[in-house]
Amino acid sequence: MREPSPTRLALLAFARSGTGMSGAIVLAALIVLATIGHSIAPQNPYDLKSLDIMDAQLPPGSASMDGMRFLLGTDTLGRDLFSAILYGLRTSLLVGVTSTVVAVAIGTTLGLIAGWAGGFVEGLIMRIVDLQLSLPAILVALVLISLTGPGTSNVIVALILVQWAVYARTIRSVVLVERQRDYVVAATGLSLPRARVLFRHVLPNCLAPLIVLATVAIAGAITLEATLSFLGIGLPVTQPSLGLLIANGFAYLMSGAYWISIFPGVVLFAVVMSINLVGDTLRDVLNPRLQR
Amino acid sequence: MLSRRDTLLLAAAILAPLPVAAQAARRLRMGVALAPNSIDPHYHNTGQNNSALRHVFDTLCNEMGLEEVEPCLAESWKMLDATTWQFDLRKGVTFTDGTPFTADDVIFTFERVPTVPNSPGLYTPFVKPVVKLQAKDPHTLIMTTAAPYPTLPREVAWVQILSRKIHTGATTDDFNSLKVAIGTGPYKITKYVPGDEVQFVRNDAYWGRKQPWETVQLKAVANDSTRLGALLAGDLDLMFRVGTPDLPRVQNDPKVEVSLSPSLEIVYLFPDSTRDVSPNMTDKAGKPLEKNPLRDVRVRRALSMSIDRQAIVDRVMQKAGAPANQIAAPTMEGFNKSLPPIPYDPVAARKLLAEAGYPDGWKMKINGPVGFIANDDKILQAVGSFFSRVGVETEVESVSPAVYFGKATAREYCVFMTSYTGPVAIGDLKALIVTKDPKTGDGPFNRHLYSNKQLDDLVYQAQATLDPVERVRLTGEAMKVGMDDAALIPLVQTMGSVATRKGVVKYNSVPIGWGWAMLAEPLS
Amino acid sequence: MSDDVPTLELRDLHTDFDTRAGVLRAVDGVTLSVGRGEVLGLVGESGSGKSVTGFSIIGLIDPPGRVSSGSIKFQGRELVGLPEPELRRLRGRHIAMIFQDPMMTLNPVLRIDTQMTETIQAHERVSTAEARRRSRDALGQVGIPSPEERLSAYPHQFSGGMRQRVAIAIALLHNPALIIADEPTTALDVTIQAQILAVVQKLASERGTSLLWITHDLSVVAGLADRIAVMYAGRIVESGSVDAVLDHPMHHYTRGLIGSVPSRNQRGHKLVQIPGMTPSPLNRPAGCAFRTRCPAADSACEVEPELIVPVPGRELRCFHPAPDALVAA
Amino acid sequence: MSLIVFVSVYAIGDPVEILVSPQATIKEIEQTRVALGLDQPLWWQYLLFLGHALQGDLGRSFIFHQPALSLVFSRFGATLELALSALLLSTMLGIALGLVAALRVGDWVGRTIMAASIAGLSLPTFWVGTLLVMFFGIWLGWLPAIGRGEVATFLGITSSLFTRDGLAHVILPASTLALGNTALIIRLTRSGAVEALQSDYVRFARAKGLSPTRIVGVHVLKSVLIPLTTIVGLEFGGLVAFSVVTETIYAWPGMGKLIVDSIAVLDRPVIVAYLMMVALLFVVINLVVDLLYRALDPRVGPHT
Repeated sequence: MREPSPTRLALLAFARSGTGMSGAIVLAALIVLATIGHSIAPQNPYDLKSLDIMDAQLPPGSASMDGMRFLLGTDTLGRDLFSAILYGLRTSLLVGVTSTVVAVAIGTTLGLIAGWAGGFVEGLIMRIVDLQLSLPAILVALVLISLTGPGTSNVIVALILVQWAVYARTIRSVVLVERQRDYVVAATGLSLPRARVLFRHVLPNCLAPLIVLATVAIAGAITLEATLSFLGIGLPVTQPSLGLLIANGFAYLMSGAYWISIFPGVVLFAVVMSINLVGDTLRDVLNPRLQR
Repeated sequence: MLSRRDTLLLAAAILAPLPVAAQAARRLRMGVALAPNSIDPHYHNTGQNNSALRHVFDTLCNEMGLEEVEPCLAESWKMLDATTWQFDLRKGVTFTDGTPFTADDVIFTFERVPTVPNSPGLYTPFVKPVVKLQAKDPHTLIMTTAAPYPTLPREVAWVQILSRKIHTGATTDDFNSLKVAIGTGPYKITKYVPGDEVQFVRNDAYWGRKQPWETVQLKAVANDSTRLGALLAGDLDLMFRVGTPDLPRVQNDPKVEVSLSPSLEIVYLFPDSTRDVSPNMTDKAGKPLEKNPLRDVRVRRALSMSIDRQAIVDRVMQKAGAPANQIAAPTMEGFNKSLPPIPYDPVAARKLLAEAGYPDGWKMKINGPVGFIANDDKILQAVGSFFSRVGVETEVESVSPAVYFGKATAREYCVFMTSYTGPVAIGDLKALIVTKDPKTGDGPFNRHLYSNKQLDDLVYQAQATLDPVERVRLTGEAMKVGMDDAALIPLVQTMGSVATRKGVVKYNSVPIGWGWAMLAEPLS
Repeated sequence: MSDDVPTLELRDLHTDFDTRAGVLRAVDGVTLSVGRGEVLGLVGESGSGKSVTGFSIIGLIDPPGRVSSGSIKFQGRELVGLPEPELRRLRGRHIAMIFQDPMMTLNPVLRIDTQMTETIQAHERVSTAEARRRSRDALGQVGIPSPEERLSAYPHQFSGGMRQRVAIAIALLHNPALIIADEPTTALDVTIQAQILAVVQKLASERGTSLLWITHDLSVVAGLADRIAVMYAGRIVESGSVDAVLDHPMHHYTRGLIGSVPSRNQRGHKLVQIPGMTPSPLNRPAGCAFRTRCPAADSACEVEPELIVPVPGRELRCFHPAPDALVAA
Repeated sequence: MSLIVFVSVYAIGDPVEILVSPQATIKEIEQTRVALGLDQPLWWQYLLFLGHALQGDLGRSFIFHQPALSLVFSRFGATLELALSALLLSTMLGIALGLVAALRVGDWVGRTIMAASIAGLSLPTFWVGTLLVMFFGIWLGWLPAIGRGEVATFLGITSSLFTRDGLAHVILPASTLALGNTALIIRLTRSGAVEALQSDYVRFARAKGLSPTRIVGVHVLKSVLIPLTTIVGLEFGGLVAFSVVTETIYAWPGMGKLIVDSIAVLDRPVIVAYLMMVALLFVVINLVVDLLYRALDPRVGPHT
């Protein structure tokens, strides 16, 4: 009998994990919703033409002036929340995932290089990291937005700039420990190309902390985007993400118009929760040191 | 809205001594959105500074945003001829260190105003009309203007009076360290944390009405919800500016009293009617327009008519506002009462657009700030929605004020939204749509360089008219010219809101929106 | 305590692991005993259940594993079902354990003295100075040069052999009655291996400590153990004195094991290998677990063979013991 | 870095546009520009700044007319005490809960803690802050909703943490600030502890007869602390630099509130001074983290 490949084994282990699978199913469902959302939404909430201010703040289930049903109610501008959530979901996922993936890629590469190369290169990279970490996210976002106007891509770039340094630092600290381990010495001894040792040998050992950080960071990126929007320097107000919907509606929570904030909140929570569950399970099944 | 009779009553209330029984030791904690950024009363002309420092320093007269100004350190004033004014100063007034107040102190103050170094916003506009100051006797002051200047008392009302003896050579730093924070006002300052809070204690030697509050704290809480929360939690007695979303709730809260009062702030759109090609406008296919449609007055009127201002007030502003039909508030001198409301008529708007040659509209992006005016981003979205509904496919972009105003001035926008607050209608006109001219200094915020000879003439004629009735008529006429040409598209007038702990404090709001302990009365 | 009570006595021990795929029976009815001062070598391939047996004795089987039935008697005292605090009092003090990989058994972030004194202070109320003194002595006994200095070192400053010496020193701190050594020399060089073996042999015989030496390496036990028990697929298949079992193996598995050890007199010959692999505990063949790999297997082997005593002092679980061995015995 | 700020602020917009009052005429606007030195070309402004900076003068705030550095420094204490409280809170709570979650992995206690930690990460600070104010400040009225309490001086340090009133004031903002951090520490502690608990050295420690308290409290904790130091150090910097939202909500007179106000009005000298200060703080934190790391992890040699 042929031994199944490690990837296959990990996938099997993942499939056997109840929480991991339920997270993956919810996440998959949300991704599908985000993908097809634009075609099933009853309204285009990003199109000002379709909004009627007279429909503002209607509770769930109300009918609009022209007879359309608002399943989850409307916000302060008469935006259908159901449609807005479908659109916002896509925006939030796009922003969170894209920025985190790019930030992880940049941060990991630089962290590996810094930890591995040492000396001048390390010093240079780490000083840039320190510099980056001391620049407040708000300033970075503000500069970008002033240069190019508010927009999804600018928020993503801002989030990447804010995040990458954290990964670079973490990975470097792991590499510092890893590179003294026997297998690295062994691999180096075999005169394997440096890049190969770095990416094929050291990197996999950095995966566990990386996955923990990255899953946490996707959630963090989504909420940071919401905070930037809260401070008025995030996404365009006409194209609300889940975070912006929550931020907009939050003030109305106390006044009884709970639906403006609660429904997007529930969806955001589901997104973050499922990403984390999948991440946690992945970490457990991928970690060679944890296999029973 | 406050009538003239109310004004007089208010003035009486401020100046009249209170019954002795009510003078028990009390403290007042006020929450504001912004704290003063300096204790030097001539350093930076901003609403929060003028509000806060007026507790310590008096002015010759009080500007409340009403049709008349009120006496303060000057008991009365009269015009001796077209360019000469006599101010009769109050006797027996002393600074809190015992120095007596005389006419010479006013002269010193007017000399000091233009000399404050590194100021981000000098008070020079208010002293500039005066070319000569003369103390006839220690309590009579003669002011001479270069040209007839009928609104002079309104201008000098912004200048807080210092003492030649105390403040000669005093720097802004000396004020900020509280070393020379000495005035004739109803309170003395005891603590100042820049951008955060100011504390006052009552000036028991004050010349005017004895203040009911032993101590006053002015605390900056930038977030609307938190500020209200602090009031509900009992950490504040009084707060200014209730967030719109909270209005319906606190209006029903048994612990809180909310009062709304019309302010002097008018929110408006500024369309680019001067350039042949303006940015951010394309045809429906996305090709930049070669001809700027906003140059056609019919187009500007059509856009104005497409907006349901009442709906914006009701839905977006939770009724904390009123539709505006001109660039002035109804309480202001020079408000044109005969102008009709701008109708909401999308059908007529479409017809006008068709007449102007745009039956199918076009595409454009309009801009506004975020967090500069209450609900600014939402108002702009509503406007965008109304424009879109008459065929002008509108995209809305709201950005931080830090970014926004620079770009607006650089004319990177074809239509932008902002607001203006001023005490008299002629001031609004001069700031916004009178021809921008470095020589006169007028039109500083005329960002699209609107220029209308007829309007300019009326404004300058009004400015030199001594007869108040004629002056108001001319101003109103100028306003009509500007509005008929849709030079600006007025949207709404905002309302100021004050929340107090019910049964503890009562606040007498004034249109100009002062946040003064002097306007707060204890109820228990 | 009388001499005739064995230090350790296992009777029909079963240890199971509950997995998603079903119950995994790692130890399947093991019976063995270790006398006072005796060294028992428990031999078998990887996965035969010998390490699990060791961990079962010391009570370190974690969920989802559990000792499901059988008896473990230590100096006559039943350990199965003993509450955890009681077990803890025995561990480290009366029963010690040495692990396979010396690189992993010492906590890399704690100093040697911390890891030694805590062992003493877990069982006795002694001052830290006293505990440290005893730790230093123990290090000296296992042959670590300049023990006083080494006490303040961290594990990564030691070589593998030195670390295993430290682990042994820790095991010996309380003069335990029984040491379970789980392949303690496997990860070491042959020369280091010999040193370690010498140290253990010397100390154990000096102190009368019983040893349960778990290994897959017959050559290690050959020189060390008094008796040998051979384990296959969770069961003891053959046991007896070292000489008897090694010289005259009866079970075909034992023969296979011995045959696969390279030695000088077999040079030039092809090494004998046992065909096939140890069956997974999840699908062991019915009957004799070894029958799928056994040259002598026939239909009789489809029934589970009982443990028999073919000659005094030896036990065997086979229907077809090697004839020459029987004759020789 | 100061160059970045200069170019950035220049790119964002014109401070004068925001500072001028509605009554200003064109002349005042120009006067303001001259008074603040903004009429000069950018490169010249920067050279002037550098010249002064070499003498330790980072310029005066456009808004407050105070030396920018001393202005920032006067707010530093409040932020530091908020950040330290939050750090203490999140570290203690995070490690404790993380260890519990690791020990009870799989059962409801562990699951509840992990679910709560995810919730902690996914709730934006402005939500939590406002909710806490609503709940504890208004409904229950237990704790003050805004501001910093009375200060007292102890051992030459002036802080509100030395008074009862001050402590009462710091609880809500510190909890808000600590929330995300706590969740992160819980997760890192748990994953580290789970790994440690399955390691041979823990098994060996059990075989030595050590009590569970000692195993978890010494063997597991110490292995967990090492990777945690880096993160906690980083996060402390984050707490200081990004306490912006918390300070805004609670009207806490710290640097975060100052910087957000300063950015809003493009008060460049304050932004520069703030960034210098934070950069310095980060250098100090990094140093401390490196030292701690070295003290905790014997495997990291002195040369790395």
